[in-house]
Amino acid sequence: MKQDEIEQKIEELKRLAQQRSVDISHDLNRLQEKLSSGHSSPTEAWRKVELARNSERPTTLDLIDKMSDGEYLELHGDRLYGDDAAIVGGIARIGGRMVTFIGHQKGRTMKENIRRNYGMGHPEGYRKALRLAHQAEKFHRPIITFIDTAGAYPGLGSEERSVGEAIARNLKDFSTLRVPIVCFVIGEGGSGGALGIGVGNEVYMLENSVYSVISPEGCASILLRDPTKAQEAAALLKMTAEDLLQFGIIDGILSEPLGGAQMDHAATAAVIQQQVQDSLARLSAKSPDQLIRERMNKLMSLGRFVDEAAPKQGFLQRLFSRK
Amino acid sequence: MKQDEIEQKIEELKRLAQQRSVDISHDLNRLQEKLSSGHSSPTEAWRKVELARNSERPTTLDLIDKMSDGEYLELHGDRLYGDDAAIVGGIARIGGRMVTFIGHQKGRTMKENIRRNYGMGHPEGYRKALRLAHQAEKFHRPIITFIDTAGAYPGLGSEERSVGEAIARNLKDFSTLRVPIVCFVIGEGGSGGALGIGVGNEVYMLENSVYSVISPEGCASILLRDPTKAQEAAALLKMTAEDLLQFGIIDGILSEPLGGAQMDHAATAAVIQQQVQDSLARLSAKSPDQLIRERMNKLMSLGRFVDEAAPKQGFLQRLFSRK
Amino acid sequence: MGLLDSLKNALGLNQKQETEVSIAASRDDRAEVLQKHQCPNCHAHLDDGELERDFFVCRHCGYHFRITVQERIKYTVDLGTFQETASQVYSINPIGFPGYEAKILEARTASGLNEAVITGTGEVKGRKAVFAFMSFKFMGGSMGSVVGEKIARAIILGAERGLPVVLFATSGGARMQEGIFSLMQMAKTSAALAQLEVSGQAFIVVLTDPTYGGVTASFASLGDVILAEPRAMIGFAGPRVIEGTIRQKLPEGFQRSEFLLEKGFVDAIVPRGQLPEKLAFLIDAHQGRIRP
Amino acid sequence: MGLLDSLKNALGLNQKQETEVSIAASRDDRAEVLQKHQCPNCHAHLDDGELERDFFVCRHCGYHFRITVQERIKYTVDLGTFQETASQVYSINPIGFPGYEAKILEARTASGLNEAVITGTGEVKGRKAVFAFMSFKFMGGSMGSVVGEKIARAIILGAERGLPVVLFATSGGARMQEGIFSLMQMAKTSAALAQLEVSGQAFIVVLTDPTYGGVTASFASLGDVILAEPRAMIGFAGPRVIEGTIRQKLPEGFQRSEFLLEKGFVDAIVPRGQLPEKLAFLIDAHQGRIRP
Ligand SMILES: [Zn+2]
Ligand SMILES: [Zn+2]
Repeated sequence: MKQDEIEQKIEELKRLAQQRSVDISHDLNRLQEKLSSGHSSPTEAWRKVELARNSERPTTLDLIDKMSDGEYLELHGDRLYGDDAAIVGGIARIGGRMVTFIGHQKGRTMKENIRRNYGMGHPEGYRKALRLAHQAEKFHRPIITFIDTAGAYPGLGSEERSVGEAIARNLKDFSTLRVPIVCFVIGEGGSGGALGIGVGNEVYMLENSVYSVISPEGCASILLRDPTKAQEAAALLKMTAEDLLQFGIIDGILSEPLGGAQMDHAATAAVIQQQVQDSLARLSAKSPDQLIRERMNKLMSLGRFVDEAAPKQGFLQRLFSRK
Repeated sequence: MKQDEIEQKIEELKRLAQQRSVDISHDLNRLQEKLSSGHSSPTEAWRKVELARNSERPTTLDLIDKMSDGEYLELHGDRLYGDDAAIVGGIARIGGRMVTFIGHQKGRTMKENIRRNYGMGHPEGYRKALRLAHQAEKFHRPIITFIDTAGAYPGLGSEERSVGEAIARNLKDFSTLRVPIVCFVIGEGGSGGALGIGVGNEVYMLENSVYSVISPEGCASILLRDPTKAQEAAALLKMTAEDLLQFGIIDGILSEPLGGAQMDHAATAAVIQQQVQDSLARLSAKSPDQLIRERMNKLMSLGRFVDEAAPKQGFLQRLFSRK
Repeated sequence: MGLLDSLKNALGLNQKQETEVSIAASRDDRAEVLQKHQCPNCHAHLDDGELERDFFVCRHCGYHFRITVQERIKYTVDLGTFQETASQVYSINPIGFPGYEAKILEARTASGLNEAVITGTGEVKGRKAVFAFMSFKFMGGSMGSVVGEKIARAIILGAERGLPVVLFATSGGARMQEGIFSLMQMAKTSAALAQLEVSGQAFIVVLTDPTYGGVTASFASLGDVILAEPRAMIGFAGPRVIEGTIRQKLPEGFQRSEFLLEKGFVDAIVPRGQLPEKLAFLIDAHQGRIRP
Repeated sequence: MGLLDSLKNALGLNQKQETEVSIAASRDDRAEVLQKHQCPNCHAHLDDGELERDFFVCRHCGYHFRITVQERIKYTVDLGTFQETASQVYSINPIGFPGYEAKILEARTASGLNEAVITGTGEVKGRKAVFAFMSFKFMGGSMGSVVGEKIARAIILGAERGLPVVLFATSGGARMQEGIFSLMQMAKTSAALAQLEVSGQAFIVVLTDPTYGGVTASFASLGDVILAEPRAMIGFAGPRVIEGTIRQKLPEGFQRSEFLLEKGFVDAIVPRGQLPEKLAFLIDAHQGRIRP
């Protein structure tokens, strides 16, 4: 975000505050920090974590309902064990185009959150996602995914039915699906549970979403050996959209409405919908082989290291470029 | 079985009886019946049912151990929910050739039977079979299956995880596997639970095995409305190897040792092994497309009806022959 | 061995194959409502014209009455577009089962149909498809050679013409009177679906009350999308057989559509009145590669 | 929201991501046996030469000691056939995590290895294969960029040369110090396996004690065949994390190899001494299409 944009936002905020008599000191502080430094401070990273976890943010079904103008059908079940309400999926008509959608689904009320297990998937959720992805491939529908989970659920049933296997299979199978896949991190992108529906041709993050190998709390207690240092850990983990864009892990950042996505679901849906349409216009022009090659290329380039002997860094990537 | 063969067997039996002092009146009665009539009588059909259910008959693992001379590795689990001990599978080297084997597994002791659920599979058993079949296809191994079950288990877990779906998927996927599949009914061939691992290029039955859409007991109580009429139902259902060969459902009958397969496991294994080698020699010479076409052809020809308009009976079969 | 067998008997394991029982074959909710003008579920008053307009769904409680194949076609296929296929495929008595011919004649009279399935081509809200409608009134929707042949032909027709196949399932299971031939229809119809898959065309199943046995263990479980009407009874083994095995009453709601949805085997439960619209949406979403 | 969060805290749901804890990283059964000459399981006397000959398996109770990568190679690969690949791929500090460089230096000293995995080509009982051996001694076998790169390269080498890939897994999970880069190695290694699949070559995994986290949720669960050593601890989330979530002790044997076998995720449990023979059998059984 450029400095003049930020100054413009400050002006907008001040007007809004006067009109509605709301406390905007948080937002002002945050912008002030941005002005004073190019890097995200612990406070700033933590604020993103909090915004990403805000239970008023739009969920997968909120977004799909708006993006499809209600023209969607949720499809249930993995045809193996059960239907996981923490991961939803189905078919939607977006901008005239049929797509398969898959996403973590948090609740908003406590009752809904208990039913949906706070968006933390069990193996059957990941297997439903895979079933729907293969269905999409068979019928040439692009896939869009919405990532919003603290992680896969670490419980007995999850281990008994091997959530590890379920995630692993998705990682492998999604890498060679013959249709365009576009992923959106819309809230929390937590670890393997997020990545399990996160392999695509393009990955975008909402401005205030986060994406990390471990929660700041987990990192604080394991690596910093102090559970109270979650805010510090959030900054150390480099988990904001800006960090990931800089690392080359994601393809872009989608602006949220003023104050965060929770302030205006429709506007958030519109931004994502625009990106879906742009991405699919670009990706649908490519052959399945090209889609897979580009996706594979991206996946093979993930990682930073040095190789003091030939082949040099990027060896695997070049291998797939040649094909 | 030709009449002179039967007379020869009677002579053998008499000698054996003298040597070992065993009661052979059953076998003699049975042979006498054969001599007196070309069709199986209720008594004869029921005797086959009893022999097919004889708990001393060789099981899948008995046969595989003998056929591979101990050179086999059992592989477990469906990678989804569990390992079903009622359906076993793995890889064996038979006559120098690596094959994938799949079979129902009954126990011999009560403890083993409880563990193996009397060879009545749960969904995870059929899904393990499918996993191993796809593994075989990927690595170009022929598949041999051993059918020996009263049926899929009709319990809560079976229904909750949809044993119907599991069997259905096997029927569909086995029909287009790109490797030779040879099936052997070695004991009870009970309904969908048997057919769930029974789709192949060639199907053989041991002489005293049976194969039916429903158990004689079930047929008696539902259709004959008298549970005591199981013996009559057994004859009405036409479930013996000879019946099925006459119907064109199976490709051959394998002779059992005198008195039944339970009398000599090694001899039974040798007969099956010979058929495996003959069948695989023939089938391995065919291309995957040809294997599928022939299998599909056979499947499409199953059924007897009249069609008073064109297309005539055999329409579907001819459709596949043309390809 | 004697001990094992007696144990198996005690556990009910020797009765386990009574899978193919016709489920609730005797229940006739339609006759009931015609006589009493009352919903058998909520007991609200229902008049005939109202029921007919509501696709035989109680407007008070959503109870779905069983409907005939003729009514099903009327509610599903656009008026004047249905063309029946394979209408002259008839059953014979392939294993010479006593009394089978008489049973078939009886079933024809009861159902007004030649067999337990009607197949054809038609349109749903302007979308072309191949259809198969099973009838529970014809020998409990049991699957014999003719049912298998007609369904396999319908599936192959979809593959050849590049059309999706929409099937309404209802069945008590395999037709035991045809012995091994009835069992083999499971393999035949499932193999036909493998061919439809190769063609890239969709197979959409609507499970209706009741669907059991060999039909559940073949094509009815193999839809690219599986819909179900509310509260339909669906399973492999019948409830009485399971109760006989486990020696206890089944939990409330066991084997209902809603149970199957929770267990992951039904994509969506769709009330009867919304079926044409959802089928049209799904056909739009499942365009195969070949579409002449 | 405050209420929800406090509830989540109460349920332990905010700590759920501590998946990647190094499991029992402190347990050092080898040091114990060297000092006490006693099996930590059955307390039988074990002398050093005997242990060495028995592949560090207690001959009295079958207890499997953890072994080093160097020992693993010796017990698995035919003498003189192992040729290391990608030996000069080193870690950097990609997200600038404080103290990471020091940790790596420490790990190098402790393990005698450059990184948490050694890859190479070699033969097992005369069968050529590509091998990958993970080391728990190097930062708990955690997967960062280098582990992901080396494993991906080994897999692609198998695809290119037409060789099966045999991998011995042990890991505490992702290497958190590399942040999002460590997470992404799960996708990278799994995608490489999709390429091995296209090549028709086999991927054979041997799970050893312990294997957890991101490694379980990627390549370690994707073997065409998955073997495990007896009593190895294997899972996605660590036992302490699960106990924190469910607020109760885990059942005895939970997450052991034998548990995974029963739950359908392990093909076979193979004692260490039989591994070479079983690997050779499996390589014979899994001949790929391309084999120059
Ligand atoms: Zn009502
Ligand atoms: Zn010991």
